[in-house]
Amino acid sequence: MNIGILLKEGPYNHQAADTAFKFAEAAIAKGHKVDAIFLYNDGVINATRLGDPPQDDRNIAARWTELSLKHGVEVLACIAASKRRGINDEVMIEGGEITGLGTLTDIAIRNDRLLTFGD
Amino acid sequence: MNIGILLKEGPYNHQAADTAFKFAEAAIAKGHKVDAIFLYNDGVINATRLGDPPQDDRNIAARWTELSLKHGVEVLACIAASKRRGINDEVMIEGGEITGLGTLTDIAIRNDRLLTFGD
Amino acid sequence: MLHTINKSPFENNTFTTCVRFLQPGDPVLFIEDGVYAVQAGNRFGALIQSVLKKNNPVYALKPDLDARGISAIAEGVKTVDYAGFVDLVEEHQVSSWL
Amino acid sequence: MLHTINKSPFENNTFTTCVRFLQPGDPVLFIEDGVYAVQAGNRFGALIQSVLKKNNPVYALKPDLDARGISAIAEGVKTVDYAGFVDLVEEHQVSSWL
Amino acid sequence: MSEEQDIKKIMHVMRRAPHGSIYTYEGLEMILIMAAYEQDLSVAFIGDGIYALKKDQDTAGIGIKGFSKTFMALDGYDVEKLYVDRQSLEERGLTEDDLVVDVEVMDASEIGRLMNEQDVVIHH
Amino acid sequence: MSEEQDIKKIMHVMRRAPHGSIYTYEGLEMILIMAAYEQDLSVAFIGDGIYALKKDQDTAGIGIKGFSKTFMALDGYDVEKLYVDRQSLEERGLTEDDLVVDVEVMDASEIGRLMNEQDVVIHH
Repeated sequence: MNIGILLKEGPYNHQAADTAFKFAEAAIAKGHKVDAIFLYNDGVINATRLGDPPQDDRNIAARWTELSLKHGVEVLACIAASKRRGINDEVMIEGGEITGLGTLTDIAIRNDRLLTFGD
Repeated sequence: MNIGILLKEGPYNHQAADTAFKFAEAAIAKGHKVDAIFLYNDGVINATRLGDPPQDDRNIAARWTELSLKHGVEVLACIAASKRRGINDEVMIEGGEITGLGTLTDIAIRNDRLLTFGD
Repeated sequence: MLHTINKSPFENNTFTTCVRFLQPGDPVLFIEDGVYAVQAGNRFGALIQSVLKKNNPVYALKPDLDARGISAIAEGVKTVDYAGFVDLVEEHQVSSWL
Repeated sequence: MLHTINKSPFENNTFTTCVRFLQPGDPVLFIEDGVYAVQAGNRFGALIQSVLKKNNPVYALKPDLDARGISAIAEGVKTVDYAGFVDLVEEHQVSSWL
Repeated sequence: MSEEQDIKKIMHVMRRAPHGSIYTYEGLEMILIMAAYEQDLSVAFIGDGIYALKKDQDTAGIGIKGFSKTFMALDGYDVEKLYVDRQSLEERGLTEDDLVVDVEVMDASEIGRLMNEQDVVIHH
Repeated sequence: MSEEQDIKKIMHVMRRAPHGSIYTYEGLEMILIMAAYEQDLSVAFIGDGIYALKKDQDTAGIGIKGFSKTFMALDGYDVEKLYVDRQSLEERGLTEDDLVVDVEVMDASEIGRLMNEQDVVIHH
């Protein structure tokens, strides 16, 4: 099964980013392909590499980089949503990319499932 | 009357930043002192200067800079909350500053009112 | 104490919760999506009237009403602009029910 | 279609709204703060039972239950882990009621 | 495989009031882009989502750009399936005449049936 | 003016469930810092806010650090006024025994009266 994920909230403030990651991890472990994680609304804040969470906490940005580099998951931030919230190529995490909503449409079309996580 | 403001949501995604600004503007127009706007939770995202909203939309970051430079309002982002969300001195708006929750306590103590805006 | 409510009562229980804690005479100010509570003819009319009857003045922020196309509001509810919001804050400490 | 609900039913009406749109046989999965709906002995027990009676299987995400200290859950509700969540998604398209 | 099979049924579900948060507005931006891809799009308005369609919204006072009229543009993009939940409308004291666009007012069970047929459902 | 007059009554109101969002956790961080300033602090748990105090929370599975036990540290910071709304507790099928700390269970009218005496009220 090929899966796309739409993530609509930023890291730490809501559990959405955690649930999306745990779901993606479990899907990959079961042999499914997680095609892409598309960041929308405040979700684009997941794409900054400037985050510096406490040592004893999870590092959510690092999780996305890992999914991208190790498992070939495209991590994509919507450009219009990113611009509103100060996310751009300057601060982009490794493995992440800015793109448009057309790409989300492609993701919706080419995958068997599109799951949404948010608030 | 001396007023402190606590802002708990980021710009554009929720109306809180708009209402806080409109309230501050009206208070200043009536001769009150707006002492500080303290950014907490996702509110710290108000402090990035990398935002680039559409031309025909309001520029929320510019509003905070204006309040700071023109009206002496301290615009302060909580350091712990900022670190989680990728806000630091590198991206800080003009007139904004990173500080700790002790400063919020001082603001609560030294002002006649502390108003909260959020989701 | 001034109580502000910024959530639509149709989706979120903030208004009904706040009412339980209100002290006699305390004003309530609806802002942002909270203003849907005072639209005339909706199912929160009775709750608004019961609040008014306990001598709690009820206000709604006019710019937020206008933004949402709400012109007819429940009887007894007053509107204020941002300057009027500041006036209420001059008179009262504030509890913002987020 | 699998319906997921991630909001506490005590503060937000997502669950009661979702129920109105449920088709017979559609499974419901509570995740995140949504899992409070299935805690045994709370006031949503009757609604959960009515959903089950219409042949809609009800699931709750076990890691979210554990995180919130919920061990006793309403009769008839099944728990799944993230792998079980993936299994449900294999079987159904998804409507995530945010 | 025919071309037909590549057309997906995608439903956008508007559930939040406008202006208090950006979800409905950014949701509408998403719909406008998706409309160019010739998929089978529909938009359902449930709960506070119907408030986005309310006539006579004037956002000048809150300093936020209004967007209710953008829903009128959907027709030009061939997004014609606009469903409104009857109960949501009624309990808000609104009627079809209060809305900026023509919609189909339906019972929840009927919208639920349509939701059930979708390949993709996105709640905003 | 006596020193006394500089002591402010500050009430923190916990209203959200833990883990689904960060508000209660970051609220607790705020309380711990404020506790060092020798003000008159109190914490009210209303609605889903009481869930933060639920015993036996094990967050290992969701990969988020738990913090319910941090409430037990409040006593050491002289934050002893912990109020829980009786109705919120009852309608969730919980009792005082389900909570990690000793609290005063009160009627809403009584918590409302205390709220009314505050100089500052912060909802989290």
